[in-house]
Amino acid sequence: MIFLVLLGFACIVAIELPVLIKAQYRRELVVFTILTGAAFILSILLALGVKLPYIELVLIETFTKLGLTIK
Amino acid sequence: MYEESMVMKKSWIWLCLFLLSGFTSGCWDRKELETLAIVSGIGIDLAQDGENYQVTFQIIRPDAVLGGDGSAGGGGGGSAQKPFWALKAEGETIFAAIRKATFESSRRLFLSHNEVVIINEEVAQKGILPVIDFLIRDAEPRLSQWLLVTPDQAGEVLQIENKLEKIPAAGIALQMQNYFATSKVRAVSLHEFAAQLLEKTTANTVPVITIIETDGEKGLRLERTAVFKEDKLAGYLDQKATRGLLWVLGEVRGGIIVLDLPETGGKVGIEISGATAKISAAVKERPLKLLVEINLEAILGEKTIKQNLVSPEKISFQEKLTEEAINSEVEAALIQARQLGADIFGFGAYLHRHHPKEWKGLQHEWERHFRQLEVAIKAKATILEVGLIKRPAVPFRE
Amino acid sequence: MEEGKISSFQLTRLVMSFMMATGLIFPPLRGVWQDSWLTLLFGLAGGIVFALIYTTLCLRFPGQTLIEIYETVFGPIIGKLFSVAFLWYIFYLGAQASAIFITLLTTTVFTMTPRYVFSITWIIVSVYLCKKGIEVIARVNEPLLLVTVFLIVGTLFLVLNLFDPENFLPLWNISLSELLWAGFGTITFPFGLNIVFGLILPFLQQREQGRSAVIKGLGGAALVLLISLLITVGVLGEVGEIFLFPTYQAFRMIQIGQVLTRLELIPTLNFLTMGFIKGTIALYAVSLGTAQLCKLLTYRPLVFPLGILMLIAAHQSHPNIGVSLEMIERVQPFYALPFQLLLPLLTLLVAVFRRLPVKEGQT
Amino acid sequence: MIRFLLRKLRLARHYKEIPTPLADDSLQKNIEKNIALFRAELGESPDIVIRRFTLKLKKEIKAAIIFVEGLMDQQVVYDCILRPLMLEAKKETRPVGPDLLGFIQENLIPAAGLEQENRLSPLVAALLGGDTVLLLEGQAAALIINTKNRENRASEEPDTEVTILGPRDGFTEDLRTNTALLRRKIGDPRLVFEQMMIGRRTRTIVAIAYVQGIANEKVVEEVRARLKRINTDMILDANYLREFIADAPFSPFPTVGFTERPDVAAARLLEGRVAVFTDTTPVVNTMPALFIEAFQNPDDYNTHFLYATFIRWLRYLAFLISFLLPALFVALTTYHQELIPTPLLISMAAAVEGTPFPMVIEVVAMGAIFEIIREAGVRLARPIGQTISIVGALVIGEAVVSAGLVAAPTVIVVALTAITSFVVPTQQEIGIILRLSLAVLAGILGAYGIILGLLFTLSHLASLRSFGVPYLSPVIPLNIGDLKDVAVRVPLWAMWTRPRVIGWHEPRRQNFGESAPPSSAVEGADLPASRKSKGNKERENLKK
Repeated sequence: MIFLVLLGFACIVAIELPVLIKAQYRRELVVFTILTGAAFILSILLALGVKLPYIELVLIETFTKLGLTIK
Repeated sequence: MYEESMVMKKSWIWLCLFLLSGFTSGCWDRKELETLAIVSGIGIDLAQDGENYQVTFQIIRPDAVLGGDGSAGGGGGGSAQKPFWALKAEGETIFAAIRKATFESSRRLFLSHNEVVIINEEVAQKGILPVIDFLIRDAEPRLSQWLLVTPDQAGEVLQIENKLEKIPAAGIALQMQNYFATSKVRAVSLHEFAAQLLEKTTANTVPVITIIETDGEKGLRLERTAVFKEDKLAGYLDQKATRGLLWVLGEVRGGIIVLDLPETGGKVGIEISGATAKISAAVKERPLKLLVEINLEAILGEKTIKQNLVSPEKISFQEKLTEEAINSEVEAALIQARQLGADIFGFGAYLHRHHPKEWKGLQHEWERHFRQLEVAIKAKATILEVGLIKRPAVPFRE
Repeated sequence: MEEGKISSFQLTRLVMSFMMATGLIFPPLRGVWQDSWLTLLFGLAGGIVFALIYTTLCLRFPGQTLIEIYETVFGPIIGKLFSVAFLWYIFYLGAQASAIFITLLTTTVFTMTPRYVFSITWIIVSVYLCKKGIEVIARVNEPLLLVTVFLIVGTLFLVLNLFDPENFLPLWNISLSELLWAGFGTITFPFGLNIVFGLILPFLQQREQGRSAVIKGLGGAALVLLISLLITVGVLGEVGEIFLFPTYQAFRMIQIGQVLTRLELIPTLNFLTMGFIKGTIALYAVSLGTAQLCKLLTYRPLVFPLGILMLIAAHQSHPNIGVSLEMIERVQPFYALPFQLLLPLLTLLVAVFRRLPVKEGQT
Repeated sequence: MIRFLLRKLRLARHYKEIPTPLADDSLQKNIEKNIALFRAELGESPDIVIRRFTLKLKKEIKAAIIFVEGLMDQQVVYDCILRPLMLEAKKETRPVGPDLLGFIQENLIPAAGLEQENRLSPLVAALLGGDTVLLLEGQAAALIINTKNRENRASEEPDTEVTILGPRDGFTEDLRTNTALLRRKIGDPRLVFEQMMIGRRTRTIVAIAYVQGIANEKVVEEVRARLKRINTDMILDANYLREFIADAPFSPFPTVGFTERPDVAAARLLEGRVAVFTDTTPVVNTMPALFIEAFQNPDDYNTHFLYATFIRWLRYLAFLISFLLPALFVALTTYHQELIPTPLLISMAAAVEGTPFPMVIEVVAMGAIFEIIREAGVRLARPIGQTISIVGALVIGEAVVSAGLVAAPTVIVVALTAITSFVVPTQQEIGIILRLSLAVLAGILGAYGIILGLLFTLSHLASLRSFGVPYLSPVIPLNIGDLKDVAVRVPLWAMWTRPRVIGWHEPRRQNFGESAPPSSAVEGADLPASRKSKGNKERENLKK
């Protein structure tokens, strides 16, 4: 599973990175790296079976605390 | 410059990605045809202990169905093989029974092509919601399969070979769909049953199938109608009352009404060609008054007497007799329904839909209101055709 | 940033697809079964009001997307803050769409296949299309929408024998408060979602037609959803209420002769194609918005990582569909309202108050 | 991976540095030196003939003609060069001015094409094109005399684009014949040919053809620019050009159209397209190309429009079947059995019983075997080729089923696919790719896989452009007016505009809906005169 994640990200980097380097797009490179890094870390965590919080549960909880729910 | 084409040119990496995603997916849901046991009928009985269910699956044997008398294939000795196999399994629930059946079956049971669900009387008396729930919840079974009740063992029903069809369950389904030849059976699909379960007040009706024996050979016959209150079997309607029910529901499509002619003692068969029903209510009055208007179009089908009946007066006389016959059938249905306290006609649903305000006051004690309900029947029969001959085959002047 | 231009008719069709995608399989019922058509119309009215607000905003700042407008109006820091929140909203929209779509697949047809298989394959195609730009997205949308509408309208004829108008009775079986709440929900989901097009309006060829294009799209989507609802309610009656995907069930009922049976692939196909467009538009909007937020020259390198993040969000969206139902029924309106209504309205008011944008000749 | 990329880049740089050999190569006055120049350029090949003779014109002048044996027309060389110069020049009495070449050109050589040239490379080019070069002592220039051998294969109906009705001529290998064929179809003087030479070594003559005023000037310019950018050493066929100038070089979909039929080429030119002729091939490239072109058969316009519309829809259907059917079959039989009607399912299940392979493998393998049989049939000599297809189709198909290796439905599906794929022959290549990949996708993910594949294909197709025109137009983006030749084939008199995406420059072909009305004499023959005039009056009133 982790191997597949690695392979997938390698492909993405191979698609995007050379073009960015060649065109000398600095800012784009930085943003790309940050986003890809975030995605990579999360994917690895998921692949390792780490329990991440569910977004909708968090949202429901938050809004219930705020008292903003229908009935 | 950053050009899209530069990215797209690396099509080999895209290809790589696709292959990658192809490998990640490993065909979990793949089910080859030869690994499926196509179930055509399900029968549900109570097991010996009275707690668990015993479920019978009628599984189609494709090559036996197709091979017929061993013409194809050339050997293999399949001619003696029945085209189906009745597999029995016990379980605490239906689903558990299905999974247990895999102990005995080399193939995975495939429920999508199931056509009939036959439920034993005892199971029906206990309540059939547990059965229905699985059949609605699971992705495989369809909502259009037919529901039947049998006083015999459902497992036995599914083992009886049909005289014409290779697959008995398909035969039963066809038998049901032929109801318009008599209009004395009310075919009910799973969907209709579930829909009426949701309508708090309406009682469900389900046709009854029984095993008969003629000349030592077993066969199946549709007769009567089972009445459910909520999901529990409450009682039965006879065939006359069943047609009475269908008149009110406007579901009569065909059939014969046999009239006794009062003076001559002969009989006339009136063939139904179409009927409609319309309900209206006087909601303000207590007890409630309902009017059911039934409009029938019919054909003079046969007669047993010599007199010529094709004259305006005689035809209108027959129309009157027909109307009376309809009245008595509906009356029968009403009486039997009142006895059971089961609103099989959906009068409650009618009031709910058309008179929602008044319904609010009625719905809590609907059973009481239903028993007291006054139903007026206004049948109107029209004989449109008289067949191919205009007078009986007797010499013109005697 | 984006070289392509789309025509107003194309925009209309994009809005239609985006609006009706989820509703095709997940009809906006909200506990009112027979009267859902009423809440649908209510939602449409609300959606149009929302659309008026942000199209006014976009017309006021020609050539700017909402992200840029927020920054112009509120200054760099607060503007960016708002933008990030807004982008999160769109991002999660896309994730939700794919989550529901994956649930449909895994509960109806592919019960044994793990969810990630669908999300990965789905996101790859979506990213591929997204990188081609809005023009191509609009073009791809054209035949898909046509097929969807054709199939739904065609099915209306196929179900005529199953269709029971009695299923809509009693007509007004709903109290005003119920109607308001359900309508409020329907406004925010799906009709208020058109706020996404605040990021796409600047790429319109005929800028001044943007408003009418969006409103036409909303109307079209409402019409198609209405037909879909008619089929669902008319065929299933009250029993439909118990199903997770009633439209899917309604199509399962169709049986015409021996050949035209089991047409449940139709709603699945419709939802698949429309959901694909919806996800792609959301992904596009997020990528574009992020690029504008960071002042990049192109959004294209961001599509892939954002797509994967969207995939992860779709996975982490809900543990089971029950949570999602609760979310849509109870929380969604309050969650969506700030982004759909309050933020654009506030921006518009501040812009009017500050007399933005500064026109030439004024200092 | 990155190294691979770099290597690719390096190769590209190297590619650009290939020198274009053109030094100063003017002729000199000495004929022997000039001959030596030619020898040096052309080598001692036996087919290059240098025929020396003496031109007797007042005084004797050494002369030589050079030609390539076989390329030139013997008769022309004798009649137009050797006889006048060697025999008739003696009788010449007119005064010869200082411009000897000009005098010969004007008075002595009765050939149709004559040109003076003083640089070596054009001379050599002409020589290799079949012309004859005349060198004279004391002249630093030479005459190019057109002696090209015009003998060629006769124009015949191309095998790839067969019609039932319609003209039977097809392009040949000779450029001039081809342009002539086109000229004969289009009498408009504004039909323009622009010629250029591409391929450093093959020196293939390429001609751009378009109708001025109809063709979009920008497209013509783009074609010109792309052709000029080609820097290769060989162009052997139209496809060489096609691959060099295509918009999407990696796409399997042809973004440059081609035809072997003059009538098709003429029709495309008159819709506003540009054609590129390549010498030595009978295939003519046309651009911009649309996806829909594959479905527009010349017969559509040679038969009644209702029939043509019907046939066109059949073609669409056949195309759909050809790439979708195997995938659908796989998806239905391995994933969505609930969608198959019960009786059909039972008979299929009975057929499948006992076959050893999964359905995907059966379909893909049978598809591949079919392609192999087809390829073998094409490559082999025709009589054997037919045997191959009979053996392949009948024997293998039958044997495979009766041996229980493959289910009979699979064979039916593959055979049906094969037949339908021949209905739209120009899209066959894509058909194969699409069909097999969709079948594999269906095997992996069922109907979802098919839809995914189709969405991907659609995204790709929608992003394609051919010389600025969206590839899928007029369907995507939708142009309702242009559907008149896509969704239906309206009568020709109603096809009053050219396709808007291509011929928007001068969109009108004729007045709207104007068909030649029957002459009034016929129309009014059986009508009393009064009624007719009354009707006319009413019509006039309506107009007011």
